[in-house]
Amino acid sequence: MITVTVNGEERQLEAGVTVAGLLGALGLHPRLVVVEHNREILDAGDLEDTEIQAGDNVELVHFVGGG
Amino acid sequence: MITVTVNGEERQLEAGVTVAGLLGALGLHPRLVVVEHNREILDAGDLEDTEIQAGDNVELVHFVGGG
Amino acid sequence: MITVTVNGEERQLEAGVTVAGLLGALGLHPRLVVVEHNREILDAGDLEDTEIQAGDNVELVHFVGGG
Amino acid sequence: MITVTVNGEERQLEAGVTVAGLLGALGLHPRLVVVEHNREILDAGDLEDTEIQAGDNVELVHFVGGG
Amino acid sequence: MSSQTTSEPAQSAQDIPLVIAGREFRSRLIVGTGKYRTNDEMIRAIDASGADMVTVAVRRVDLDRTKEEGILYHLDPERYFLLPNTAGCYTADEAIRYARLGRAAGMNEWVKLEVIGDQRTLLPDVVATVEAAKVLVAEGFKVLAYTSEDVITALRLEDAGCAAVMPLASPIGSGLGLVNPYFIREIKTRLECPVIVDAGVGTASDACLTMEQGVDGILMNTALAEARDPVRMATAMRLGVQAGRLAYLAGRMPRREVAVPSSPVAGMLD
Amino acid sequence: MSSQTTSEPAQSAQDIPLVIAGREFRSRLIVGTGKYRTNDEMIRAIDASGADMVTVAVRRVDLDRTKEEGILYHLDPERYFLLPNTAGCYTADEAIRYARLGRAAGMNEWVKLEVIGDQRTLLPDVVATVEAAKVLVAEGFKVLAYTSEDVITALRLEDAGCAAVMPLASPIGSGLGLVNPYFIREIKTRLECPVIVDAGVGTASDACLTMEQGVDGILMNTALAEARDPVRMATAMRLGVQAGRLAYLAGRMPRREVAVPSSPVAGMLD
Amino acid sequence: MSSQTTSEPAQSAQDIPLVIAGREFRSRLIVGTGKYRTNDEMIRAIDASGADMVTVAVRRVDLDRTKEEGILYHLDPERYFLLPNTAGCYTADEAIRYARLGRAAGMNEWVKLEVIGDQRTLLPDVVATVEAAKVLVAEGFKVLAYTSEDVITALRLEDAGCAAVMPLASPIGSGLGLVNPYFIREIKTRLECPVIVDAGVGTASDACLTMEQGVDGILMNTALAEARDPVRMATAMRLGVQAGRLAYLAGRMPRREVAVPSSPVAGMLD
Amino acid sequence: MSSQTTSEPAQSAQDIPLVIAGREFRSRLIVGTGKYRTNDEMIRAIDASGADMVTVAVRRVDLDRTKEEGILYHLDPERYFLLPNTAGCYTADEAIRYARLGRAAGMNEWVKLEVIGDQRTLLPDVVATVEAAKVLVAEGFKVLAYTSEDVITALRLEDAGCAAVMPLASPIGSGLGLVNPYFIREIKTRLECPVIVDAGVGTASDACLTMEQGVDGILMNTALAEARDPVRMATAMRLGVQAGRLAYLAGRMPRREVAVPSSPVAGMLD
Repeated sequence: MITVTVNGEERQLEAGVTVAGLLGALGLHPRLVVVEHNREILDAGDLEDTEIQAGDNVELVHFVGGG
Repeated sequence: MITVTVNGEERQLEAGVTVAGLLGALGLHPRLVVVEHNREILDAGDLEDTEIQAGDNVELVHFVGGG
Repeated sequence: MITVTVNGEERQLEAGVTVAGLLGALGLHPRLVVVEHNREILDAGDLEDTEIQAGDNVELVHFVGGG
Repeated sequence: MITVTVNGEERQLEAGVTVAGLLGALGLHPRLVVVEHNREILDAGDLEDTEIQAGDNVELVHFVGGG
Repeated sequence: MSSQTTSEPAQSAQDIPLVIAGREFRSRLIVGTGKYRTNDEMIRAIDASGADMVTVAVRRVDLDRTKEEGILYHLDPERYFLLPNTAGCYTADEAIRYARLGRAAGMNEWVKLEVIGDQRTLLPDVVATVEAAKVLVAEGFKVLAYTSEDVITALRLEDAGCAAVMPLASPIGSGLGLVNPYFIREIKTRLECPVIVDAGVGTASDACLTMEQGVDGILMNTALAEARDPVRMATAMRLGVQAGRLAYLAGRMPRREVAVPSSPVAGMLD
Repeated sequence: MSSQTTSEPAQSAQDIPLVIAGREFRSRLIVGTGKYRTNDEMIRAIDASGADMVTVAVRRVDLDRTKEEGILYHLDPERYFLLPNTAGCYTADEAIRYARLGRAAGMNEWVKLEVIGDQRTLLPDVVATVEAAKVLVAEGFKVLAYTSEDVITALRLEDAGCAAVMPLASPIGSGLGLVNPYFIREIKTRLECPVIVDAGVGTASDACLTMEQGVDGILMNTALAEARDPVRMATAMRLGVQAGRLAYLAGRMPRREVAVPSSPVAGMLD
Repeated sequence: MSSQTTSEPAQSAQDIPLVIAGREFRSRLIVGTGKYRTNDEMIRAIDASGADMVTVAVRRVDLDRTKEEGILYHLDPERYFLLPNTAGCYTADEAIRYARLGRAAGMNEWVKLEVIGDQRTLLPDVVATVEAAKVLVAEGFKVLAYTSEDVITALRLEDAGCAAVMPLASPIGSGLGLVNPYFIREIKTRLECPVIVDAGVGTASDACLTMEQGVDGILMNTALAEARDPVRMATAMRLGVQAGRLAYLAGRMPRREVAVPSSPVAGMLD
Repeated sequence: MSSQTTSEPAQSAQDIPLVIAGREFRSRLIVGTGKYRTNDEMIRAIDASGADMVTVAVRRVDLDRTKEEGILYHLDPERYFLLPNTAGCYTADEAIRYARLGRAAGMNEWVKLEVIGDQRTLLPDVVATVEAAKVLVAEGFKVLAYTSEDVITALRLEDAGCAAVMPLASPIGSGLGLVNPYFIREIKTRLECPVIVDAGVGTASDACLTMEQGVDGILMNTALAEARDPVRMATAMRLGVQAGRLAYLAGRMPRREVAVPSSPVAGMLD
């Protein structure tokens, strides 16, 4: 298991999990979320290929109501 | 001839003229004018029967633009 | 004893009492009060001579703070 | 003769003239004027010793009405 | 499609109609017919305003230019409810005389009662106005009375049986807008009959702000006739009156002197 | 028939559309999506407002309530042009980061740039705003920049290449309305790019008065979301914005302190 | 040294005294004596106000607490000219009765005439006020009449022989300030007798702004009595009234929407 | 007795003196010396204003009319504290140059810092103003900085070490008065250093209203120099500033929309 930070909270993930895998585990549809991985925004196409490493910082954001 | 006041101006009319006759002479359609004869408003029906006497005061009014 | 109305309240007075007498009984200095006796304003000079009759209406007023 | 700029205008002065000399020639009392010589503000004490060279820029300023 | 009709859905969906003396009006904007550069411009402006009640004045026929047409040539009485006024009258008697002539000239018993007290300000003579109102109401007139922003006079005009009370926003033709919102609001609070603000509105925001006080309608003339483009201004006034009415019904947000964010403060990134 | 469509005839007949960065918008009213009591109320209010551009914020997905839906579940991107904002950012870098996330989340390169300088007033940090604008414009963003009523900052934001400059009427969420019409008018006079007044409008007359200054549009959120009846207020705002716009185009009558009659002074009876 | 005297030099040097019914007053500020927390505070506030005319009310002596002192114990009639009012009267007859009682209680024939028409707004019954004014003038009273901002009523009160006409700035005790400067200005322009604005002033800038309209004086009570510090506010009002008066006499600079530098544009360095 | 001294008792009795950078000033009114019709009128107006600090500009000596006297011929430096300004400067460097010349010309290290950003509005370039302030503070200047009504810039000027921050009421020479009381109030609330409102005041009620916001003083020039009678207006401004200050300290009565009688409701006759 590795420890990563997702939306500001530490989480334990299996080593080798990809961002796509993380989204799946969280029940998030990739098309409705933007992923910032270690301060880099990922293209939808890269979610499958991007492996999460120990200590990575992942931010998962979307649009909410605002003015 | 008799002298009457129509809309504030003195006019010479033949004796015996009716209000309807006056309107005709002035080219005014009765339905578009209200006649005040010596301070009395005349009904359309009375225009024929109302004879104008010397010294009468006749006011012929209608609607104009106003606020 | 007679019944009179003073400032809206019924009071029992001895018959023959004067307005000056009433003021004295109430501890009011004549120079600081205006007396309205049966709707007539009394001059200071008349206070002594004015006898109060049964049923009279007496108003005793002065200046108070106002805007 | 040398050419210098005083308050934005070119003037011919004798070589070797001092700032104090210039003020005198212009009829300006040193205590009522501030002298900026080639962008340096001169102390009153230096007016006598400061010689004006060809091409120098001299600004002579004072207080005027303002808000 | 006439621009006038465009706002009816909003109107009908979200507001009730204006009712005066039992008669229903589609529009809360009432307009005058004076001072337009041309009759054609007047017609198009009135159409754009969406008004279904328009005021007219009673004046002598001009005997020297008899081809001159009265206003009735231009306004279809099927479409517009004509409200004769007593503008220019300085006494109760004079106003009563004009009201009767207006009734004879028109098709109804309604009158916009004006008794002017002063030529420079055109402010109403409130005493004579109340007096004339009583006489006209007794004769069966539906009286819509132009008055000042005085609450007490407004109450007396209602007691006199007026069908509507019409306080001014500011002097006739001044375009100064709503000068005393407090008194206009108080008049609306205190009266049961419709309150129509008459005179003084200069532009659309004046009309909007006036309606936001809760009054039932607005009567205007100069703001349209003297605009650079009366037709466009008439559309603006139609929309402004509706906007103010709906904002009043909607209930505005509170005013605050401290800011409050519109977007969530939670969920920010580290 | 949706109430939103009701005003198009007037609109299309008498005004030109709002164009920002080459894109045409039907409505001069832009609305936010925050602070509504329910999503349903938000949808109906936005529909009533007639807006075709709406702002959204970028925030973390709530991982604990994953059934929670983002705003995209509620707003049809076919119908509404989504404008991501950088609300809540206090530095240029932070705002730039949010702008990029917004671009990735949305379908366009537009951003409503906000760099806040103070938590109590939510006033912009104008220095950081200009700095962030330059970076984002260089990255190809269409930047609509929230700013103060300072004319000089507005000029610099235009120089920086902003697609629109958005001065405030009063602080965000205050509802104080248009406090400084002089500076707003001056900004509009001096800039060539569209000027959209953002923040502070509290009710329809505020919106109407603001548009009468000649600005190109208004962006609001709290005035709708916090109204007692947001849907009705949204209709009021739609109409108020149009009314103010048309009144501006029509050219208002002059103000006078002396009255002028609306009815003819000639032709009175003896 | 009483603070009151401090402004006399400015006053006397640059203004003429207020004259009502042939009597000269040093101060253009007239104050009431009601609603103070203590008599001592009242005395000190009136001293600070610089007023030389003060209003008093006529009420029944309280027979149950006869040690209770009337206002005359507190105000030196040598120093202050006492103006009895008819506050609380709702008919002409009642006001006339109180005026006569006030004359008997005081040393002069002056009266501040108030005939109230409505309890909620305390607005005057203008018809009854004119009627009472005529009776009192015929009885030799010097009538200072409280009235609305209606120009026509003001003209009638002058015709009735009033010594001064006193239109309101806003309702009694409201502190809303000068709501309708146009009408107050018009009243001053049209009347020859002194115009004293009575009621509604809430703070010093209200008093200053009111005097800048050109009126002859101001009468106030609540703004002093209900201030957190009545004595300091009384000084503020004294100064504010003088400031507004002198600014009116001085003639203000024009308003401009374009800036003009205060320092020379010439003589800048290269 | 000079009119200036007349208000000191009130002043000293009820207010504390204005202190800037450790120096005490008797008057909260600071005046400019520009644009007067004659030097004599200037002297008399400044005397009447009661100001003990006056601003001056730094300009080239006119070499063609050497008999022309600088301002020092007219103002006694024993009596007036001279505050040199940097008016007319459009960059930080230029302003710094003028500040240094002013220091050399005067007897103190004080400067009224102005860095103008735009010729038409004379609004400050807030970025350059902050930059120049930092440099001048480091050189030991006491910097009084003219700025916009932007709260954030005001905070930065205080952080930069300014001795006073001077936001505008409205543009220089406009006479539009206090346009944005909210922001001025907020600036006063947020800063610890003195806040002097500079520019825009047109008449005494503007000055009074401005002081009622709680600010420490006002700086003006055009309102005096362009008044029809500058000396009388200067007296009005002196009194208006004191009035507003004392009203602020006194604490005004609450505003109400319902009237409250000033005379007792009890004790009325039957």
